[in-house]
Amino acid sequence: MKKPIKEIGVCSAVLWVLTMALGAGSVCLAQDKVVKVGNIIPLSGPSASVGQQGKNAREMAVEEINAAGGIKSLGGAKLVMLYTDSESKPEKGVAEAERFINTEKVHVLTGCWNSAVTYPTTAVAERYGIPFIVPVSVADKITEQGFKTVFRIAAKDSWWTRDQFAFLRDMEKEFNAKLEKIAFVYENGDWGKGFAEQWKELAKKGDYKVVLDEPYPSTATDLSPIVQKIKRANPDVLLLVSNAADAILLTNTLADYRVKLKAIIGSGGGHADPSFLQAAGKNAQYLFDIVEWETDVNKPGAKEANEKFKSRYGYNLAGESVDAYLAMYVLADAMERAASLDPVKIREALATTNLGSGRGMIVGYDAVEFDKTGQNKHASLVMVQINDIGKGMERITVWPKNARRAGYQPVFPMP
Amino acid sequence: MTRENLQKAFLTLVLIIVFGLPLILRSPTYLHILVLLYLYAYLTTSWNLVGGFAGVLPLGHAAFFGIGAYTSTVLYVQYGVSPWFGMVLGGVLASITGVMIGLPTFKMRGAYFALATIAFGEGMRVMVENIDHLGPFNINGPRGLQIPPLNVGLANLMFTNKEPYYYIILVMLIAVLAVTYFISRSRLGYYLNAGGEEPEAAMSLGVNVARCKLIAMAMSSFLTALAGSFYAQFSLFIHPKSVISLDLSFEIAFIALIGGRGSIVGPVLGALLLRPVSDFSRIYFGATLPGLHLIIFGMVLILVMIYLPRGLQQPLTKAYNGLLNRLDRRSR
Amino acid sequence: MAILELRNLIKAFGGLRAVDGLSLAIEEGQILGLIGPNGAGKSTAFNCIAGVYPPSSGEVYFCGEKTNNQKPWDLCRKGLARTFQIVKPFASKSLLYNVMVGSFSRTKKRSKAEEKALAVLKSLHLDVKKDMNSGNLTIADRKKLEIGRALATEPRLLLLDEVMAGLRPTEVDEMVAVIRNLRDSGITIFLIEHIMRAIMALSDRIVVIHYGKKICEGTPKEVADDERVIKAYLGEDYGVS
Amino acid sequence: MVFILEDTINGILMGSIYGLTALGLTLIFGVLKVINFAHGSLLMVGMYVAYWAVTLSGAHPYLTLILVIPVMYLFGYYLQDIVIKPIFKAESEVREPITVIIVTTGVWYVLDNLTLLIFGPHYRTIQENPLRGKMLELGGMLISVPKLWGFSAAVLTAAAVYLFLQKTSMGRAIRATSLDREAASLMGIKQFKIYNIAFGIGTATAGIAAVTLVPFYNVFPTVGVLFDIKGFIIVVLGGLGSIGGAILGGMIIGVIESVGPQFMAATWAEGIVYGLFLLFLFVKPSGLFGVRYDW
Repeated sequence: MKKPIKEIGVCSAVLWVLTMALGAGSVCLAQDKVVKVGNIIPLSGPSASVGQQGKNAREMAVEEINAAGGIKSLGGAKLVMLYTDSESKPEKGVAEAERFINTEKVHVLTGCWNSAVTYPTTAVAERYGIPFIVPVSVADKITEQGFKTVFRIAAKDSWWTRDQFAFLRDMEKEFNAKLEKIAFVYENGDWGKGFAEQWKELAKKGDYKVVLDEPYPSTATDLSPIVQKIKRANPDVLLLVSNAADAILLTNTLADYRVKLKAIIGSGGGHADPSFLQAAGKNAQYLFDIVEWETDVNKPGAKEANEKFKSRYGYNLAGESVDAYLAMYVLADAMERAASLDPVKIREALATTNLGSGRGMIVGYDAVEFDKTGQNKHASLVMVQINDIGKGMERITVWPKNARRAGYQPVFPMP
Repeated sequence: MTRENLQKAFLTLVLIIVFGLPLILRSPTYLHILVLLYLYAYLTTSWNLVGGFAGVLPLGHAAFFGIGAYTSTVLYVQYGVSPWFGMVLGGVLASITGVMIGLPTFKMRGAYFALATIAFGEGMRVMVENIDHLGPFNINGPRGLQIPPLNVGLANLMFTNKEPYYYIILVMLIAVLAVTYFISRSRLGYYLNAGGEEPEAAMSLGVNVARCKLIAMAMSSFLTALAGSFYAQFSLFIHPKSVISLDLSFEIAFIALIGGRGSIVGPVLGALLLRPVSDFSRIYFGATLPGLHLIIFGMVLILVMIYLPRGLQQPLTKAYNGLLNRLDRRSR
Repeated sequence: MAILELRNLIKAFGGLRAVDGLSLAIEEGQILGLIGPNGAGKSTAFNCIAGVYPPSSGEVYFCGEKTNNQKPWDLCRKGLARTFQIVKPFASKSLLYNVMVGSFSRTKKRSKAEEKALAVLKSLHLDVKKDMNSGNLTIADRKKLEIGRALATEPRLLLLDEVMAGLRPTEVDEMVAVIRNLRDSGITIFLIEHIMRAIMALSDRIVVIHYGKKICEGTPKEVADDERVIKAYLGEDYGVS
Repeated sequence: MVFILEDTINGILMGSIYGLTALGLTLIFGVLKVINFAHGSLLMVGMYVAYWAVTLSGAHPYLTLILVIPVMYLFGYYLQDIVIKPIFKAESEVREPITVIIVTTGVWYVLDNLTLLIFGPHYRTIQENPLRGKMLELGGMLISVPKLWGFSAAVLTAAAVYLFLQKTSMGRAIRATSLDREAASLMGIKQFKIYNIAFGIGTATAGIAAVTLVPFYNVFPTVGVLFDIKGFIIVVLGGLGSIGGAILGGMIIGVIESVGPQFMAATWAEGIVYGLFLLFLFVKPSGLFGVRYDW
């Protein structure tokens, strides 16, 4: 009975061959001076749609930056993009971060959209001291871990929820309508739970009556039970956090069951997905959605950037993709000032960012500047309404009032 | 040299290589990949006690992995208890759960058992996603738990380098391989195999099939949970969708079947093929065309199963035997 | 004392009584044959005795102990072993492995189990094939292997369920010799068989059942002359096959 | 009370569609004795076929059945013939070849990601179709018309498959193979041909389910996964291999999903489904209509 020993022998033989192969692969090639950027985003699986948008936006930005001469302080060094698929799985994200840092020797990391992937990957970057730019991943916690190398472009979720309520208050004032009963419906994940926790606080402060607080699995195949619950709770305002598939299903089902509400407010994500408008169509009319950016933003260059993006990829820029686009310009700006590929210098440059102009600054606010935690201080949000004003359903900025599209009168409450 | 000495020499050589590897392979990337490879080999070997020897197909082992990960993490983060202790406690809890779930399910045949264990694993995930606080313990529902990377050291099973993790999981893997080796030669091993293949015949030969399977399940779930705690300390972040996922349960079963179910080296061989395929196809193709790497992974599963339905273990064992024979003959 | 006694054993599946009030007894050291047409309930009776399922009513006594609800593995340890009508080898394993599963019921030690198994294989002249995969055996060898596995559990009573079905005449003769040897070594044997030549030659007494009921019992000669038996077997000509 | 009734009706309608998605799974299991993990992906393929058929032709969704059924049948037929059959041949002595599970999972990965590669990650719905958003008002209750159609399709399909298996000679050959494949092949039934046909029919029913879903549901590459696990639970609940059991099992799941959330969070209702499923397995492992010991 010597067989098991034999078997162990077999396995070791294979192990040996494999490690040899691995060793050969790890030899690094000398290269010209470039800035290597590792991007960890979901390119397959349930979040593939957002990942693709982010990838396209990054690509467009980097092309522009490189075409304009790259990083001049580094002798015109080009930005080189490396992408990898996280599949929305934390363990894949971590493995890829390790690889990007140790094997590909990237100078900067960006990603990862899913907060669950962003947490552990930023921890990896922090350990190696590699700067990590987070375009979108809204959980407050990401910039509150005490990490020195994490910089977030997007607003954090406490700002999103704060602005949703501020918007509501402003609209009530403007249209002289008092809304009282409020319902929360959100995907049962990190993102939805994070929003819901803060909504609860804000509703208490704002003196709203919470009539429904309902998480749902975003893998649900039938949302009519949820819609029935909403209908029976009879709220004035419905606040939503949804991924794309469920946002579409929920919107259609709400229409099917003729649920009458005074306002529906989304939280970006699924509601901002380019597929959403196409798939929900008329049913999405009058829906409000909070986003970082909208095509009608009154900013020089925004329209051109969107035209270019749309002609290349077939759909509009959205909050997620604009943050990714901007992130590349923030990076380029920091590199220019750092004039070095040393991660410490890059980090310092990022920390002192004050980017107020340039091609990337197509966002509604005035500048990108990071606070001590690495959060973009000025990040602000706008509220859009989906409506048809003659050119099919489109997203129209309505709030803050100074950003409202000229000539548009928001429909509030919903008829 | 005799055949036996040749084998001993070979085994020693392998041990020297795997223990010496971190000295040559300095890159944390590859150490990271290897740690995960060993982890999966370990998990699959543990799974093999039930899925291989006892002849059933459990597809819910992620639940035990999750129990291990959550137990040690909750105890460490909230009470400062050493993860080593949490690891053992998680193992015991998983063991109890394993027996409880095994009691009714082992009566079932093939497909039912597989589906029941899927439901068990998924049910466990849904539970964890729905519970924020379990008594005094904060398990944080769908948001997962983070382990702050403070207090590095062996006592806390937390290190800044990959090497300690590498050696710990390597020792765990060798230990679990040794356990399987001894079980396969013991009465329990014989009984498990017999009960898995022909339960009625086994019973008539004095084998209490159900009890043997339960013992195997208890061991398997215990060992699986240990790996869960290790993983939590290695990745410092756990959440239900990653540690109690159907994907994980499936991947363990894939590795076992690709490597060769019920053989001792099978899990290791399976991990040696599938992990690199999964990692390197993602690295090389993940960004070029979306999903291409998963197509490759799927194709590998299909092709290996079509051409080697008994797993990689069969031809490789044969080749290895041939090699030994030739060396043996030449030395005489 | 009877080593095995059935008292009014009934086993019903739904409305169908597969075994219907069967009583019989086997003395230690005897060979008892159980015959009857297909579907007469022979294998069901075996399954009740061996603990595969509990009888619907009636009693089973093994070595003077009532064993109605005992499990097969407990009965095995008490000295009851059996073979299956459709052989059930552990097909992916070697012969030695198969027999060792049986011998492990008497020892925990691997070396002892192996020693015992080799002895059993040798007694059945299977020792040369000990490393073969049992799935690749001929039908005769598979049947022998079944007996070998059962023997390795050191039984006092051996239930043999059609161990000669499908064998060639020379193989039947060999098997008859094997069974005689077993009896000579002190094992009581209870066998179901269709091959009349063999059962007539082997049995001390024969029980005939039909539709689960005993219709006749006696020495081979008495049974062969019984009219009811001939009727039950209508068309089946004993002695041939 | 009217609420409960309304939810129950919705549950039954949606559940029957779940049952329809699981019908092929149970049929394939009944005949081939293997769990087809690619079934959700076959449903997804069916949805894409139906989506494009409706979008390009502008026809009533149910009219596309003329196209979807044969296309899916052939797809299933050749998938089994080319990919799965070799496993059966290699593992001919094994009763439930577990390796097939791995192969079907491989097919699942390949199909889902091939779709992602070809059609991109977008979510699609058919905007203009005569069923979209139609609701039936009945005594204060709202009942979804597309789901009603789906319900009818599910019941009719189940009945048709049942009759096919009972009344036609091909159906009898399939049943004979499912009971005992050796005996059937001795009687001159070509085992693998039957497997191809059974797989084809199973895939075609997934196509019908796809057509019922397309008028009110999104189409995207990973849509099959959402229905996969549900399908497994349904077939076990109904009894593996039982046609009527699949529809009934689907309805049970549908009702729990629909009524449950009115008393608890929807996420818990999901947990209840698993709990009930496990409970059922322990109490009556053969399912509602399953045969006790055969499978």
